[in-house]
Amino acid sequence: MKTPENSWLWLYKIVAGLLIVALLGIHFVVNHAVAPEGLLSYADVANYYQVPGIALMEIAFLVFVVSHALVGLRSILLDLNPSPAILRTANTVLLLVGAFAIVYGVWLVFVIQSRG
Amino acid sequence: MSSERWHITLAVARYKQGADPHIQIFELEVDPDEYVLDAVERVWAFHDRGLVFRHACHHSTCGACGMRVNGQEKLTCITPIRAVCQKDGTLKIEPLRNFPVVSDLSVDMTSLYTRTESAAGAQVLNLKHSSLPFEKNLFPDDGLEHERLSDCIECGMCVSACPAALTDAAYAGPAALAAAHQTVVQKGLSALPAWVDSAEGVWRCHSGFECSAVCPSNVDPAWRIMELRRLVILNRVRCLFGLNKD
Amino acid sequence: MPDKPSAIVVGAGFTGCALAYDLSQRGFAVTVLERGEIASGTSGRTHGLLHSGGRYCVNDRESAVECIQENLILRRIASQCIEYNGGFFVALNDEDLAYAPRFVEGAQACGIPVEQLSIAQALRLEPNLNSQVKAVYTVPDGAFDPLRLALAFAASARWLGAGFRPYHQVEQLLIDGHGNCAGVQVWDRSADKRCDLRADLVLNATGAWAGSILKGTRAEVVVTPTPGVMVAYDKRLINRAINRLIEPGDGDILIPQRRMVVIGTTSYETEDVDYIPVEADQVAQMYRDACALVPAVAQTRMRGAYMSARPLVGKGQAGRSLARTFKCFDHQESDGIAGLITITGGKATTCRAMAEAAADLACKKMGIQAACATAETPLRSYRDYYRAPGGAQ
Amino acid sequence: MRNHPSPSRFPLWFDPRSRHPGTWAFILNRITALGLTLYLFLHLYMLSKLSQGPEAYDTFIALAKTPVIMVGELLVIAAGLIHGFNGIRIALTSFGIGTRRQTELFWLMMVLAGLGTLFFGYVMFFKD
Repeated sequence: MKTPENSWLWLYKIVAGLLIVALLGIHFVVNHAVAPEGLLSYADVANYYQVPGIALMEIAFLVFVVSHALVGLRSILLDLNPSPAILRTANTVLLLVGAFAIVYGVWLVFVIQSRG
Repeated sequence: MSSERWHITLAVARYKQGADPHIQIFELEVDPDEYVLDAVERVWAFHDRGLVFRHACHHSTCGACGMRVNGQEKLTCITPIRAVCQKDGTLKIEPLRNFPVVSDLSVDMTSLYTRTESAAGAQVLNLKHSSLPFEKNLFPDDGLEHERLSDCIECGMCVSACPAALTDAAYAGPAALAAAHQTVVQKGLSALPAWVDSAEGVWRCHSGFECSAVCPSNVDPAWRIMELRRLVILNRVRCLFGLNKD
Repeated sequence: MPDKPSAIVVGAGFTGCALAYDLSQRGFAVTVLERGEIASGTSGRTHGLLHSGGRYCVNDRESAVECIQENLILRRIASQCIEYNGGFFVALNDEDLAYAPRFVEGAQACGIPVEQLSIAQALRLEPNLNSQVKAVYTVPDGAFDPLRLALAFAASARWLGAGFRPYHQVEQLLIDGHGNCAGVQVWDRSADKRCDLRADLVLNATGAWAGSILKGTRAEVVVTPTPGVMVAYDKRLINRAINRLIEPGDGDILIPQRRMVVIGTTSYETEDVDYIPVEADQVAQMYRDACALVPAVAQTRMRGAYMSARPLVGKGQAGRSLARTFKCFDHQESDGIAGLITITGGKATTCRAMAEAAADLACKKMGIQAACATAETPLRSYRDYYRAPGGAQ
Repeated sequence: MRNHPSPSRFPLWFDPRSRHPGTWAFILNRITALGLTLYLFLHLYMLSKLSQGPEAYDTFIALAKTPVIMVGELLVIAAGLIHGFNGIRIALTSFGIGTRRQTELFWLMMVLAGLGTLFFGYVMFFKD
């Protein structure tokens, strides 16, 4: 029996997708309000991260985008009817990649924020 | 069924066990109001007695004659030649996709039958449960209990048209999922087969809606798959909050 | 324990499938050869009416009795593919009315339960029925799915060990040095290979083709292939089968099936049964006849037109004059060819009884005592044909 | 004969011939999904320049202001819009909203994605 892409995982993919759309919307509005000219230089970015709540929003965005992408990749892999061994390996690899991307992203946010 | 006569070319997929598949051309005189299946049968009767194809009822109640006509899944017994071909035109006839080919135009649909059986899909239904809920006043209703043969004729065309079924042999496919939904409509969620809520079940669907586009029999498998998703998720959420009475 | 006697059944229509089931149950090792797939000849294209026998109770009482008996049995063993909602016999004019007393008397004599309804009652039950009807009687009709009925018998046979070989065309019967039938020469159309198959008994269940398969032997069976045209319309306008209250004729039965109604049928004779075109004038005639019974057909889209060749035993001026009963031929008695039996004629409704008669004869020939038990237990799910041990064939 | 489901037939996912709008949506969704995932990781790598200090980042951004890269950015925006709007369609239909109008919903979403792309293209290339 394969590890199922069960209802929760599917629901998560859908909900995360919708949250990404919502966060992108907020992102554009906030971005426009904070930096009407855009984030075109290091200084702009650093200033942007001084606004309260921005770091939290960007981290949430990162988490949802990374997880949605990786769950999506996994479901494409499932379409290829992988053997249980391949699927187990893929699960581990995707988890590690996701964890690394998120930890790295969060670290980056804190680095920028601390330099502001 | 008219006096009109068309000259058409039939390009028929041929395959015999142990030989290479190829396309064979047949030139035919046909009545454009006849059906594609009639043209195929004519090839067998007058050109090549070796042609293998599956057919039975010739009026869309049995689902045996699903084929791909010019790349598109068609129930050939009710597809008039006029609807898919021009005068002096060509009809390409191929077997359904996503099933092993037995020979020529005939495929082995064991997987479909096995799955609809495990979905407990009934062929005879109570008239009240036999339609889609958004259809109104379809049948005469005298208030008595009537039964009728179900809409799904298990022709396999939905599976042939499904993009997810192209690569995943384990996917239950639209027909079986539609049968599972029909079972739930009749008997309630407790009759839901366990495999519906799995990677090979209702979550493998990628909303291509191709099954409903080619279904010749009003089953609307895609709508039923979406309904199953809603029901399964709702049930899960209810269980989570301890609201389920089942 | 001695080996099972072997039997080859030629033809996988209703009769062949039911026969394979009956023979397997009685201890034969059965192989079914079919040049097409299950029910790809007359059987698949049948109208789909599970006859109460009312159609035949005046002129052909033997068939009528067979029908009502088998109707009750099939409802018990094959309910998986029958929509059983009953039927009406309706009189549309005075001539029809004059037929009514003979109909009622015949039905009672044959054991077919009939009951007269008031016009108002009938129209309440079937609102789309022609409101000009002059009399209405109920009968226990039904409608069945042809392919699934054949498959259910075939499934039950396969699970008892019968082998089915679709796309295997019998090219000739093998006659041994004593002039007896030893088997068949067969062409596997799916692999384009030929081979000989031998068996203790060959049973010819090819219906309208029963005569042509015997060509090249001394044996002869006179079958008159009698095609009839049927037309399906895209809406289920009725729940009960509507029969015209007249002697069997053209376009006198309209049945509901799935989401459709199907009108049938015409009757003419033909020589070549392999390809019979559907003629436009017959489709037009069916349309008029359907509208006479249920006028709303006029507002309904045509879904399909098709024909099916009945296997009528004997030779008559018009097909309607031939009885709809079946006949089992022992070619040892009639032609001196041992090992060969032909079963033909009959109707879909009576296929189990036809199989029983042929299997009785086969058992007698092979000295087997087992009695027929096919009327007792429900058939396996038709889908089991494909799920049988050994998988697809 | 190779006609049964097999992973090797995955290129057929992307074959739009004799397919209906629902499958065109599936094809677009899958292509944009793969493209956006690739972009996501490129973007994360790109942002690592931030950690290397202002000079590294500003040089990099200057490099990214070439027309070719900007067209690439617009493609990413278009992909995001297509995937996002189509994702909304899938979410809605999966819960029984507009399931029977999914074809119209598809065209509506694609028009919105197209308008969005035009808007961003205008802002990026013509508004200064």
